[in-house]
Amino acid sequence: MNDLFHEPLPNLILFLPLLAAVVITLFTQKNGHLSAVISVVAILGAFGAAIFLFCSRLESLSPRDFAAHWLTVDSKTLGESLRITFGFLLDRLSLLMMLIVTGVGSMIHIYSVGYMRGDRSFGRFFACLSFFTFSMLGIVFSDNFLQMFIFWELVGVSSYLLIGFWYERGAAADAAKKAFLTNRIGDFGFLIGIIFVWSMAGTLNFIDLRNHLTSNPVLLGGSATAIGLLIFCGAVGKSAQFPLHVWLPDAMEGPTPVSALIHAATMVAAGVYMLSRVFFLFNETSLTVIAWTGGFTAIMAALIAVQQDDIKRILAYSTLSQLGYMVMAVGLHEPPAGMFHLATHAFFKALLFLGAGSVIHALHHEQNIWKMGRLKDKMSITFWTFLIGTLALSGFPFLSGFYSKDSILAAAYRSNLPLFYLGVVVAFCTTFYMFRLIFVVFLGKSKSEASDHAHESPFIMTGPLLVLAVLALVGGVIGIEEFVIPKYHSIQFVKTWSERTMEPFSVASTYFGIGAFVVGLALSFALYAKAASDPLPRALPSLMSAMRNRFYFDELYAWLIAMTHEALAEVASLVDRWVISGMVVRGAHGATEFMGRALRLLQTGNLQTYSFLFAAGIALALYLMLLR
Amino acid sequence: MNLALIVPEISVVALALLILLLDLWTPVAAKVRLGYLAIGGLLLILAMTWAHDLSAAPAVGFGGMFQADGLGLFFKRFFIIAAVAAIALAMDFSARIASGISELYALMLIALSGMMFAASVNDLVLAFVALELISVTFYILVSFQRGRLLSLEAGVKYLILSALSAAFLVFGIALIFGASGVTNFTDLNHAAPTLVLNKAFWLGLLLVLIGLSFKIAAFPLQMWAPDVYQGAPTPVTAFLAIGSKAAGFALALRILFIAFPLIAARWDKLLIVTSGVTILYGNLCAIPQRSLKRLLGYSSIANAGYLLLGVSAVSASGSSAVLYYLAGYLATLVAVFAVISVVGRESDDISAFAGLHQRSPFLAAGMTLGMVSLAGIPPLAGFLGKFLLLRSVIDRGFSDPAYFWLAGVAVIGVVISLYYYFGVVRTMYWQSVPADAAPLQFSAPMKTLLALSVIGMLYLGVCPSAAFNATVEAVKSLRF
Amino acid sequence: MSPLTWIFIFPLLAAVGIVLIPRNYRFVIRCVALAATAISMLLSISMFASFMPGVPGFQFEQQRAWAGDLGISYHVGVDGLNIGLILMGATVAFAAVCVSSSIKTREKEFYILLLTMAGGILGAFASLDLFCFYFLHELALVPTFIMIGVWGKGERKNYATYQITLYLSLGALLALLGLIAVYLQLPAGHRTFDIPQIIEFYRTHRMAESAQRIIFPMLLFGFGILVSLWPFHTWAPLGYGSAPTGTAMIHAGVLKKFGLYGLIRLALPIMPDEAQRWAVTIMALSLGNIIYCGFVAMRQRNLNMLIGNSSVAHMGFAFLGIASLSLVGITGAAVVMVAHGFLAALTFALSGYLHEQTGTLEIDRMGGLLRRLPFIGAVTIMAMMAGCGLPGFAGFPGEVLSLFGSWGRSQVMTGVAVWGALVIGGVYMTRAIRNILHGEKEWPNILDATSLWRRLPFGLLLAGLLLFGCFPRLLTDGIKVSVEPIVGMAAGELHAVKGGHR
Amino acid sequence: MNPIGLHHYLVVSVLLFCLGLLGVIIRRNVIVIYMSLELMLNAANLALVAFSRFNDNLNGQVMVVFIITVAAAEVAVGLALIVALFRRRQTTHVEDLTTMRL
Amino acid sequence: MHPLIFYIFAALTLLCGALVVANPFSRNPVTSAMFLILTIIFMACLFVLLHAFFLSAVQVLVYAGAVMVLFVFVVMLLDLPAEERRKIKLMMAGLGILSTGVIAYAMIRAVRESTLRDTLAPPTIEGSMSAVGSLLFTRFALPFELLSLLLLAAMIGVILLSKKDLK
Repeated sequence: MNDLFHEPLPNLILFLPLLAAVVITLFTQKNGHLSAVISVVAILGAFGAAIFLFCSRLESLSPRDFAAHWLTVDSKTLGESLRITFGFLLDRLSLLMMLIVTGVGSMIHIYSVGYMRGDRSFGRFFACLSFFTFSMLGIVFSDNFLQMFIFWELVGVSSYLLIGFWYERGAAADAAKKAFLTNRIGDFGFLIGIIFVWSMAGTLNFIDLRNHLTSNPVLLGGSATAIGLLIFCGAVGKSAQFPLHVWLPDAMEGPTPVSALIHAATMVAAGVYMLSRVFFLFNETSLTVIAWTGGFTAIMAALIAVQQDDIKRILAYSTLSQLGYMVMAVGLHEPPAGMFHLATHAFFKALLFLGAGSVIHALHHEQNIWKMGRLKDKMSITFWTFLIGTLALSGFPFLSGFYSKDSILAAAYRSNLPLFYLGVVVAFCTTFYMFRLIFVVFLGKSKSEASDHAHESPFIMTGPLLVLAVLALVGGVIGIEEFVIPKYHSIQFVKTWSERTMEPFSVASTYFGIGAFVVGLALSFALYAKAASDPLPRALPSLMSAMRNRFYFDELYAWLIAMTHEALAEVASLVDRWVISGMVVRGAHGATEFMGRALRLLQTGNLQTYSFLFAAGIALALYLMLLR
Repeated sequence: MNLALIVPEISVVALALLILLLDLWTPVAAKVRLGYLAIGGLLLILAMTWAHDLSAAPAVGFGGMFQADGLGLFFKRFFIIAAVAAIALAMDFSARIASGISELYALMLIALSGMMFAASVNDLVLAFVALELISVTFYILVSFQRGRLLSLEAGVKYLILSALSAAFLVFGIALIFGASGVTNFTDLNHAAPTLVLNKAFWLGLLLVLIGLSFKIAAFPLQMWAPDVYQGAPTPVTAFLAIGSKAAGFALALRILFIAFPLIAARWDKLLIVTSGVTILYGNLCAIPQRSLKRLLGYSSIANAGYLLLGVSAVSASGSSAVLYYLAGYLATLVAVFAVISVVGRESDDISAFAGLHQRSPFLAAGMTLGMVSLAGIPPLAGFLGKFLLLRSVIDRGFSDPAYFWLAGVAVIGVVISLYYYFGVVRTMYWQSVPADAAPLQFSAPMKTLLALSVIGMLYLGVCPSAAFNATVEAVKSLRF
Repeated sequence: MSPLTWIFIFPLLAAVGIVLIPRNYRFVIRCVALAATAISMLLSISMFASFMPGVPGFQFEQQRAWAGDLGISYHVGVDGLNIGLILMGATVAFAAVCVSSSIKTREKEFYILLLTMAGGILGAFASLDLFCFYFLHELALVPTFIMIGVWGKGERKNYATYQITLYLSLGALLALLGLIAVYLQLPAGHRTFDIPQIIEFYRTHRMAESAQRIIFPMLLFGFGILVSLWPFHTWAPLGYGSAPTGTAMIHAGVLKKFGLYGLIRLALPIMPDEAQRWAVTIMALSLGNIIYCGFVAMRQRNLNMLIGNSSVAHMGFAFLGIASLSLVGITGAAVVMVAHGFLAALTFALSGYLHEQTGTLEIDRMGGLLRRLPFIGAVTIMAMMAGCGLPGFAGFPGEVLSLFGSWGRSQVMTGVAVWGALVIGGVYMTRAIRNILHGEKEWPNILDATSLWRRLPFGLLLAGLLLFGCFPRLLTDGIKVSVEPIVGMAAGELHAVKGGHR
Repeated sequence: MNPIGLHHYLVVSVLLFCLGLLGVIIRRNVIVIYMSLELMLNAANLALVAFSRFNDNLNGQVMVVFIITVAAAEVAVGLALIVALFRRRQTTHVEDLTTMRL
Repeated sequence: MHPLIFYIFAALTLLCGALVVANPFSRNPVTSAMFLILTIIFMACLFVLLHAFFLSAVQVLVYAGAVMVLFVFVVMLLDLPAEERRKIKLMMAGLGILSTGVIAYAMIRAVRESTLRDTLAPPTIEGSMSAVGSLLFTRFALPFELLSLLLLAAMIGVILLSKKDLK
């Protein structure tokens, strides 16, 4: 292992945002603009450094790991060793992710300056944002499980802070809490999995683990499945997979840039990133579970998205659905496809969220799509970029989403046909609900006062939209997929642009995808192009109400929690109050006092009683000593 | 006869007589000041006791009745200090006695001489006479405030019950004498092997111990303590609680571990049960107590139980722990009684102490320290005493688990005792002063006494070495 | 003289000094208290800085004869195990004095008792002599009772005083019996209260099993009661709920660690057989702390009761680590002790502040405080997060190490403990944040801690949490070296350490 | 008839002792209680004299002298006390002497 | 010496003793005192049987003569009424008799089961005044002197307690 500070660049990338967060928290919180500048400069600096690092590392891409001991508890005599490092693992995966986080992050930071202007806690917002960036980069660079877990938790808490940014609003505070706790449930499995891995393998370092597993494939023995699933729990929480998906839609209570950054581009992608990172740990069984979980999440979320009315919630369920895709890709032995989709998704989903933010901003925080409409003319930049994002998401050929989604569908087509068909249906739904959104919000008639008076957002907000739109357009053909597949030790982009552009069309699955897009678009156009309200609930009442109500998951969980934790807590509390401190403690106390009062009654003050008790005592003593 | 052996005792008696004589020529107003004479004389005698060489072999005199040894010397010093404190308390108390303050001093001195003889007893006959000397003097002392009904009532109770215990003691002595033909401890010790199986002797020893249990206020003869403590004048209560109890222990140690070490070792179960029951009785009864002196009566029972821990251990460390605990108990009780005597003039109900902290922080602090020490909490004497006692008990526990149970009972007793000791502290600190509270009169001698006893508590709690060595030396004359 | 002596003598001397200051010189009294604790904090920091963590054995040792005939000597010294505790204790003491400015009645007595507590417990941790160890702890314990009684809050303070007094005394006395028994188990020639000597003796000898069977439970439950081991925990929330802020800080933060320290330092190495036999039981009881008290904390409507219960729950992790009898686990327990010290002190300081400002501790009556109290609110959030084991705060490395350690002993129980750490802890802490800080309630008349002086205690404690959270090696490197022989002895020949070997 | 041995005297002594004890327990007049106590002391005296005789040793008789003297002194003080009490309370019944209780 | 003499005196002693404690006909303290005197006198007779001549004289003179007179004097002085019968607590009395019975039984059994020198050796010493007296002044000088102190204390006590000046 190399010295941590031997290489300054990763340190710079990681700690610049932290520095910004600390400086803002301690010194400049009151001065919002200065804080914003600090934060933006920090992430831009990090982004610059990331690009520099990326370029400098393009030549030799064998994984590099350098670290410092963070926590070492070992003893030769006792045969115990727990070494936890703080390190940087630089390989294709982390470099790519680093670029996404800093790049998309930069855009969102800049956008936020416009979006959050005038907020009372402007400074605090940027502190949290910078802190989040730091945490996220920590996950990206982690070279071992525990470090990853640490930043994993920090990401959790920073998302908690950001979702609950408007803590005065009860809903936001509740959503933050819910997000944090749901994540914690996932982390529960993750941490156990980490401990399990350590106890079986004796190390937590990714490279070491991979080497151990390569040299000894049965290292994990019968626990392999358990370990795999436990680790996957972490991803389920963070990437909001079924059954822990419930937090993500609620998290839309946070400011929109937060939704874009955290709940579209980066944090929720951490689960997929982690799965790719430790892909070598999973065996067949766990991969199957992963794939089906992803698939199920994708279809379920897509269905729910169809019936949502809140612009951000639609995007949130869409995110869920796309994350399901990515997880499914990992489960189908294709982490590169997952990562590819992650990257493109980061571009277009961030774009979509920011676009939605722009709309919301323009409409003074109106989020119901049925109160919008006809925004195309008033907000043309927003509209066009939003449209690009939608097309990319729906897998319109030659846009970024097309390629990444296609590689996932291709993987499914190769290995798991049921999942493939499921994926196609999801693709159809995606197109359907996204264009529903487009039709209702941007086209059609204006449905409210606010949407009549909407106007385009300032350049500081539309600028990032444009940049992201460009990325969403071309993200599929710049070679991300090739970069992720670690075939070569150095990057040689062997394919030409045209090769990349045309590659998908050689596979049958692609046409299914395009078909799904076309059908979805058509159906959406038919239903929503002119609609003033949603026609579907009248057509399919029960199914739609189930979808509208998110298949009652929240209610189910509320019931589950009430039945388990609340009930147990109530029982524990009652036991504590009545049994332990009541019966046992107070009982002992009361019994002692009672005995005292009872015994005291012997002290009648009457000589006769005393002499009788004397005699009785003596009789007792004599009996014990002489007669027994 | 070797009069040199009993020089301290003779001096005390002489002092008593001197005071009685001087009383005739002293004007009434100045009689209180005879106390200074008594205290001065006692301190002189105390200083004199250091003239004795501790390392010398125990000297026996008066037909083998009297044995001057380390144990005796320790107890004599102890009694003298206790008497000094009692007389100092009595000087402060004089205002509440109609007349006869100098007789009070003299009687205390006579009781002291009885205790000092008891400390060196080596014969059952002398033991009986010394005990009776103490008892008879205390009948008078307890009922000294004969204008007060409580005092008289306490006197009568003490009289009857003490006489009852004396009857058992005498009958026990008779049986021991009958079984062995001797009354001298040395002779009894020689005869012990043949006596071990003699039931009449068992009975005799048992009755003697029962008789002694009255003096130390241990089960089964513990009932008198609360009533008498409550009724007796405060200085007398103090002297009774410290001196009389210690005299009982001096005799118990001598009888058990000089005369009958062989039998004591076999009777450990009896001692264990007695100790445990006494601890529980005293502590449990004290819980709901409102009268402070009465509370101290129960506490005195509990403390007798703790002291019996050391006796029941039947070991040198146990006995030395008893001595150490007694020393700490002396310092503690003097502080407590000094405060009671100042504050409890009108009433010894705990409510009289309400908000004492505001009336006199010094008194409240003294009382708090006393309670803390009684409760056995560092850094005061009570802690180290209990520590040593428990140590001696646990030491036996590895061979006999009953001792662990006894230690457990002792711990529970201590915990219960915290309840009422802290009740007192609570009253002083977080209740408000009664509206009709008279200002406290707090004389210089009392201040000195309180300060000295606090210093004593701290000294015994923090610098145990010297005192501990003294106790270890003292118990060398005992056999185990 | 060893700096250790100065560290704990300064507060005690100051306590004596304050006795001599007239009671209306309030400012002087407070200054003396502040100065004394500040000096001992600075000394402890400088000692911590010059401590050499890799070196086995004790440093800054000092030994003087005290009561040699009783086997007692004055012996102080630190190794990795207690240096963190002393640093933490001194810091908490200073912070406790800082926040006690809200005490307005009988300040003189308050500071005397507070300083006695602080000095006593610092001395206990510094002691390498069993007698002093116990003696000084008891010296620190008693003021707690009085302080709760006199300066306590809430209508249940009297009951709380009694309960905490009786409970803790019972625990302390039980432990005392055990300690005396340990002393007496030494053969006559070797009888000493000197901890290093005792341990050295048992390195080569084995205590009789029959004796272990008696002594270990005594120490376990004696110390356990002091640390609020389930089910002997009810005193803690109640007592802390009623205690004045400074008292609760020192007691929950520092004093409570005494039992754990005693278990690790003494009970484990000298009684390996029983330690092995009891390990699973201790683990089960620790789950009682973590899960059960976690659940109870979820139901609390009073902030102090919640913090108290969560503090009890945290002790579970220390017990979990101890029960693992592994290097990793016990190191974790030792880290938890330090971390929880800072944390508990911080949370009680915060609840004290909130109580002072809002006049209530009922969670339902709070809400929306963050808007008016940006500093306190932010610190509260951080403390709550630290309380549910967030990385970056010192609790995390401790809890994680405990969990890693205990995995080898019982996977199921460790799993349950993880649930307690991550989920249950998260539930009540986030609920507390939600109900206290978040929301829209308006508080027109409350003030944030704006002056540096008022912020200092919070800052210091937070700094401690963050420092050891980010750089746990500052603690673990020392602890590891000190724990290694302990674990070696506790493992005996059985060598029951599972998991974690390559 | 058997020759009279030590045991005969001792049985008499024990019975007398217990009679005295019974008197202390069941009588309520302090003076009668006090008399019962004298009875107990006398029982002890009888035992001592008997032992003295059968052990062929005069020490027991000397002890009796001491007991009688002590008893006399005790009686003097005790009666004075009882008289003083009677002056205050106009009673010698133990039920009336329960000002201090519990 | 005929055993019958012993039995007669023993029976009389016990009978009078019993009448001191529980006289079915009178609860007057004076009656008790009178029977106590009788008990003491019969006991003096038993002393004579035991060759304790000096003590028997002392018994009659000091006990019956002085101590008991004091009792009777006080009883007369106080003019005490007889104890009222109705107040007797049966339960208390029953328990008292029970425990006294246990004590008596235990003591008698202990005495009977023990090995004591039971044969009457020919008297080598007589409990004469000179024999007892010389012991008193030689071996027992210290307790004897102590007794004087005791009497002094008693004297002071009696004077103090009987003083009239009540406050």
